[in-house]
Amino acid sequence: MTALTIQNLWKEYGPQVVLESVSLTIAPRAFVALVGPSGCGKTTFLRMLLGQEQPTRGTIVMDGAPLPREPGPDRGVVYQRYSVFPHLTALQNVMIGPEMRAARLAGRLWGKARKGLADDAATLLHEVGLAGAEDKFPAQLSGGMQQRLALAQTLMMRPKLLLLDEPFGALDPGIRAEIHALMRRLWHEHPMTVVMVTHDMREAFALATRVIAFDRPRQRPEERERYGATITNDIALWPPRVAGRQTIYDADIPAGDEDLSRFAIQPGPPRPDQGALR
Amino acid sequence: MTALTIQNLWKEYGPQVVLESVSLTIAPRAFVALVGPSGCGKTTFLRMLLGQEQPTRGTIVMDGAPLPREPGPDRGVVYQRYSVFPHLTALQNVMIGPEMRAARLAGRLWGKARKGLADDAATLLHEVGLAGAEDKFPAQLSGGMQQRLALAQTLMMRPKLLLLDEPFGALDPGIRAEIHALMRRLWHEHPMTVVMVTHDMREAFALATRVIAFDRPRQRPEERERYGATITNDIALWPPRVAGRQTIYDADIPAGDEDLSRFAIQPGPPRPDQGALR
Amino acid sequence: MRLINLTPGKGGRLLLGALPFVVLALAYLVGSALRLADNPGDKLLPSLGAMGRMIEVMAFTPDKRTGAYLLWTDTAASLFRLWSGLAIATVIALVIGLLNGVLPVMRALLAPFVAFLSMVPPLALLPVLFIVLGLGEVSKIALIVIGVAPILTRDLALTAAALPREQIVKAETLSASSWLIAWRVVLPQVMPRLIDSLRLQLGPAFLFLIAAEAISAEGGLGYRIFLVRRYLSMDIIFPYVVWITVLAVAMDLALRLLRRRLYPWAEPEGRA
Amino acid sequence: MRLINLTPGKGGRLLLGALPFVVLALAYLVGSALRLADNPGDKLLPSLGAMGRMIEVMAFTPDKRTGAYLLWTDTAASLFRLWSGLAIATVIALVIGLLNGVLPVMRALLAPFVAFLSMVPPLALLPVLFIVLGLGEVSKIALIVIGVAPILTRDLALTAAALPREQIVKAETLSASSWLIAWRVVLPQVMPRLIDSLRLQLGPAFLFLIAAEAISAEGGLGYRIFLVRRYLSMDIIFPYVVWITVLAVAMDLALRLLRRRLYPWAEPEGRA
Amino acid sequence: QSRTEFKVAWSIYVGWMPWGYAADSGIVKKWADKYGLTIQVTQFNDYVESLNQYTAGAYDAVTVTNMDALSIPSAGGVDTTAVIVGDFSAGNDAVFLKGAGGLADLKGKRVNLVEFSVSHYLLARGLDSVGLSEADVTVVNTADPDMVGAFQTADVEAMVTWNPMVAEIEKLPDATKIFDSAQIPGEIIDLMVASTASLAENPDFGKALAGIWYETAALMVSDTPEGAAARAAMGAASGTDQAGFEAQMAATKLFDKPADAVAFTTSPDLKATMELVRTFLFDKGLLGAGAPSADVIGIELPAGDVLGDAANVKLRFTADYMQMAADGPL
Ligand SMILES: Nc1ncnc2c1ncn2[C@@H]1O[C@H](COP(=O)(O)OP(=O)(O)OP(=O)(O)O)[C@@H](O)[C@H]1O
Ligand SMILES: Nc1ncnc2c1ncn2[C@@H]1O[C@H](COP(=O)(O)OP(=O)(O)OP(=O)(O)O)[C@@H](O)[C@H]1O
Ligand SMILES: [Mg+2]
Ligand SMILES: [Mg+2]
Repeated sequence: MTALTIQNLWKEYGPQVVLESVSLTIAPRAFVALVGPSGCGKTTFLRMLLGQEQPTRGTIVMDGAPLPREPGPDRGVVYQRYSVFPHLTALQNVMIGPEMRAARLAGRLWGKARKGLADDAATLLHEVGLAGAEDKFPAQLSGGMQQRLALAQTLMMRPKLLLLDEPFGALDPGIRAEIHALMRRLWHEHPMTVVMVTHDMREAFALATRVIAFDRPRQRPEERERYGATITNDIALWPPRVAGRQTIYDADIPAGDEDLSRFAIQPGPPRPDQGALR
Repeated sequence: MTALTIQNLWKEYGPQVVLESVSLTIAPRAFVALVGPSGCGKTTFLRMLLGQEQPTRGTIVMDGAPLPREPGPDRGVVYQRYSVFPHLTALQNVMIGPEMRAARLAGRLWGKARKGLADDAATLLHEVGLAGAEDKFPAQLSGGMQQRLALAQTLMMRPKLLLLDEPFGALDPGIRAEIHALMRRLWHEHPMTVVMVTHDMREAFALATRVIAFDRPRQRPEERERYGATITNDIALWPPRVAGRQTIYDADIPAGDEDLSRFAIQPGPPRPDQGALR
Repeated sequence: MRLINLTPGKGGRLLLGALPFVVLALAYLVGSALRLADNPGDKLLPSLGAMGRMIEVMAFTPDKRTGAYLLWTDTAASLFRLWSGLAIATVIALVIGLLNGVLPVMRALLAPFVAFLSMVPPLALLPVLFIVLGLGEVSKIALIVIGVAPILTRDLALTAAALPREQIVKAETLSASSWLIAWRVVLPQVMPRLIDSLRLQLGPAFLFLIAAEAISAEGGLGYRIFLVRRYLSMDIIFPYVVWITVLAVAMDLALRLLRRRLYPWAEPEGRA
Repeated sequence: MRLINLTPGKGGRLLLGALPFVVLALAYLVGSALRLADNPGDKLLPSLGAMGRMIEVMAFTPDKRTGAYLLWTDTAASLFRLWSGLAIATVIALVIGLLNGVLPVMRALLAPFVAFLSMVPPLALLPVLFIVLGLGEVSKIALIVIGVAPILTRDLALTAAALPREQIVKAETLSASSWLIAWRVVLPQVMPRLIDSLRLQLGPAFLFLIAAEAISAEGGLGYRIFLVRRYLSMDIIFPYVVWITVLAVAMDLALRLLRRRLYPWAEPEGRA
Repeated sequence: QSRTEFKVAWSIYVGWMPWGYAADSGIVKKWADKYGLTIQVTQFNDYVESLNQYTAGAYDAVTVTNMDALSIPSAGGVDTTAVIVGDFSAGNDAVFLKGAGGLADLKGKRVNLVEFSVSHYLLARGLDSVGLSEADVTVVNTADPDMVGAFQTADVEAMVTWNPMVAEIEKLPDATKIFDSAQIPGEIIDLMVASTASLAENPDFGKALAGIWYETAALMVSDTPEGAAARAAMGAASGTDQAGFEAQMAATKLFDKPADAVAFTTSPDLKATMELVRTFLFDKGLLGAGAPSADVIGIELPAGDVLGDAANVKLRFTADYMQMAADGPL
């Protein structure tokens, strides 16, 4: 489910234009990989999808209704910096979402309900490779372990829209392959749409149904502040990867290719001069 | 210059053994890539090379003398988490090292000396792709930008031994290629030895003269606490890459290969049972 | 090796830590001896022996009039007031500080007023306080609350507001309501700071207690100090001051242990 | 929408912030009217008119005895004492707090003693203070210093010690000596907290000022309040208390602006 | 050896306001110059602190009541001489009851007062006069500046205090004055005392004090515009106005003429008063911890006879300086 329609989105921080005229339609159950140079506004874009920031201009429509102006349990996020709760153990971090959903007042479960949840959480921790770390606090975990914990925490909620900001950057290849497999399985099994920021082209092509590139069309230093980034490439995988169905990719992931231009359809439309408007 | 000899190094945190019997000799001007699963002790190892942590057992000898028990300007570091000074602008962050080296009392330079240093710093910032961000504070920079800033800050000191902890994980492929080129140039031009932790095999082979893998020989959960990681693979690049000389690699970096076992020389020696000693 | 990396061992730490106390004690003994040599009747810096005798009288001899052991009844009366005051102040600080820190609407409503209140010198308004609350225990406890709660509240609100925005957003994606964010995300994370803040306020709390007891009381540590101050009985005042300080330091230590026990994740690095 | 995400606009904030003040003012007016209806001679809650007349007398009529305008000479005397005290306390806190926070050896030496000192109730030791320092300005300033410096120092030491270990190590690899670490890395980063801490200590500083002036002074805000307190002249005390609070709030604001101006990088998120 | 620099402490109270006025108006300087001395006059808001400072040796002279002179500096080992008997309280101290009634109604009530002060003594004398003792009431220590506010709280049933608080409490609707110092005239005496040692070092110090006092006192009671201005200034300095100050003066028997003071000091009544005072203090344990009897401290009277231990005289009354003022050789 969960289709997204983004129309003519702009985001400015004070005088600095970060994103400009981003328009995009994301199909239900798509797995979008978002790539682009550092500092071009990918994280900012995810924040707007989450409802954490409001666009300066433009609209975001989710499943036919305007996006709620605040984050909610239908959209999950794994931030670029580790974002687990420092005061909870790994297991508690994974349990807190369902606990809060079930107990609106106490925010905690007891007895059998708690036991069942703890089992689920432990299973998920095992799947992200954190078996044995259940009772450690985040400060006692390595960077990559924290990142996996954040992923598990988010996945427990089975969000309809999952937003990932470079979630696997700090992982070694072995564990990364395992997490990729887990992600793919979950995406097949559960009706969720995923938007993932990554710097790793191979990862993008290993998981996504569609790769979108952001970039600034103007790069001269004096122009950087006044012109933002927008979509410069939009590539659908071929043959298409479809949620819930096994495709040739899942059996054997090809080595990726760094050169996006091979896939390039065409550069974005020339930016209309809006200088007079500012 | 700067050879390192590490003999029978152990590191324990309370009851947990993190590293055990690590022995290693690093030649002057080597570029060592350190790989291994998340949480196996790579960061801990770098900390000991830096002098920030002391080994539980074993010795580290640098250029014939025992490693000083505290960090110094001969060893530079870029941490896994962004580690720039939040109260200084990007330019000030890059200038602070030379400033403190030159002015032992004020820690600041003025007039012409300052001007010259600021120019050098701005040049380096430009080279790591941060032109235009000179006057921003770290909190105003994206994650990847902070990481590059940390690199520039460290490089300003021209350390003899450079320690990098996943420095390029948050960079997009374009900027990463540029930084790789910069790293390679600096390593050729300046007499420094580099130890870099990375999860990206391709990066390891693109830059290093030697790839070392850490891993835990015992993986059963009940054994994880009592047995630490050690060197399981040690691969020298062939044909050798030599500092100061152009080799075939530098012209054209081959696509990496995730499968380490192809390079494996042999598994590490079986671990002598030391249970009685504890 | 840099001075900054020089870490004394356990024994060295104890020795170093004791040094300033020894110096202070010596300075007192010398000063006292000098003044007593000048005037044997001097009351400002009594000898240790004179203080020892007064401790004997206050702590271990029943009072002629009431038959009570004064030091202990004074301590009990004061601690009751102090703890009641601190407990109430803590609850107020938690509720208002959390509301202020978490809800922008409440912050807009209350933050300026709390900032204003924290600047009002409570001692100057004592007459009003008395008339509203009477001269009994209530007004003494209230003075402590009024003196301590605004600072605790502001500190807590600052701490709550300084939590990374990402954590709040994260909690929202985990289906938390405003209440659950306050209860399960913000509250546990401000608790360690609350304890630290409370530790810093122990000194001021004792100050307000003493001020309150100086104004009207029938017993208590501050009452006794101000009563015998009339006679410059430093041989009673010094032991009482040291006793108060020891009590405060003990509470400080207890709070620190509590913090370490309850919130191990919040210990400064390297001690977790 | 969650309450937590409801952010009032600029106008709404002003209105909400004014509300508690309006409520307080109304409560006062009603209380005052009720008491005055009961007893027209009541001095506890004077009418606004009565207070206005006293403000006229204190602020804009030359004193019969000295020819000075009392409110202004009182304010000048008190502010001089307060600022001197705060300045000295800040310098002490900076030096000792930084040493404690940065050097483990100094921490071992001084931290227990500073913790002890911060718990000593200074009001109880006033006679000693006055005899050692005399009754002039020095002892009044000293009381403020003694009351404020230990807390500032502890807070600063805590802040300095909480800096990530990585930053210190990083500075060492950038050739910093212990001195340069303190000077270029730690000091600038504790300054914002120092200013915040100072803001929190404004209330206590005024308290100590008032306590010192209550004992011996010939002018000052606290002196005046205690002088007229014997007559229950609330028509002077209330305006003085409000004036003190306004002064303190103005200083608080000035410090906040200073912090924002000098240390923009340290502003809470979203305001940088 | 002889010193020329002396420090005098005084605290804000109707009978002692002349000292502040004398310092402000140059009278102190005039008399100090006359004897080649430097006299520094310091004002205290807090009476007890001024006594503490004197007892600890920081001041040479201080304003104090006869009772506190015995129980504080003298009992504290400082040999003290009363240089000037300035006035006695004739209504400045009073016992109040909330609601109607008399002294006998105090039985079983809580009485707020400054413990061990002249208020405590006044209460004891009052209770004595109706056959009660202090055991019949509960004493609650209360700070003097807060008396007026405290009286209006529900907890307070009775209160003993001094002026200016007395005048304020009198105005309150439910306050009944049931006893005051006018009923024990001459027992609560306000003095200027100096350490006997300071006087011995330089007797001119005592003369200067006497000179200052009688010049100021004469001005203070005079019916001239200067006198009115002086009273207005003293009123302002004590936090009230001329009218308020004059009301307080009315409750004070001021000795503005040295001869009157000499007569009062040398009369046998003083001995009787001090006998009452020292008995009261001994009962309260205020003549030193473990004092075996009221005789531990000797009190020397102008005639030369000594109450108590003649070998341990710590409080001396003398008419010498006042006599000199009366005779005119100052
Ligand atoms: N709160 C803010 N205030 C001002 N500028 C901001 C703010 N947040 C981000 N920016 C600016 O917006 C731009 C985009 O930042 P963003 O974090 O979205 O980049 P990114 O694409 O995620 O980069 P990276 O790949 O390095 O994480 C940057 O130039 C940054 O400086
Ligand atoms: N201060 C500490 N106290 C206790 N245990 C620690 C501490 N620091 C690290 N560890 C433990 O040591 C192990 C190694 O941690 P380290 O950070 O060196 O891993 P890493 O190899 O760098 O992992 P990553 O690739 O995820 O960064 C982990 O199991 C971690 O829990
Ligand atoms: Mg980003
Ligand atoms: Mg690491």
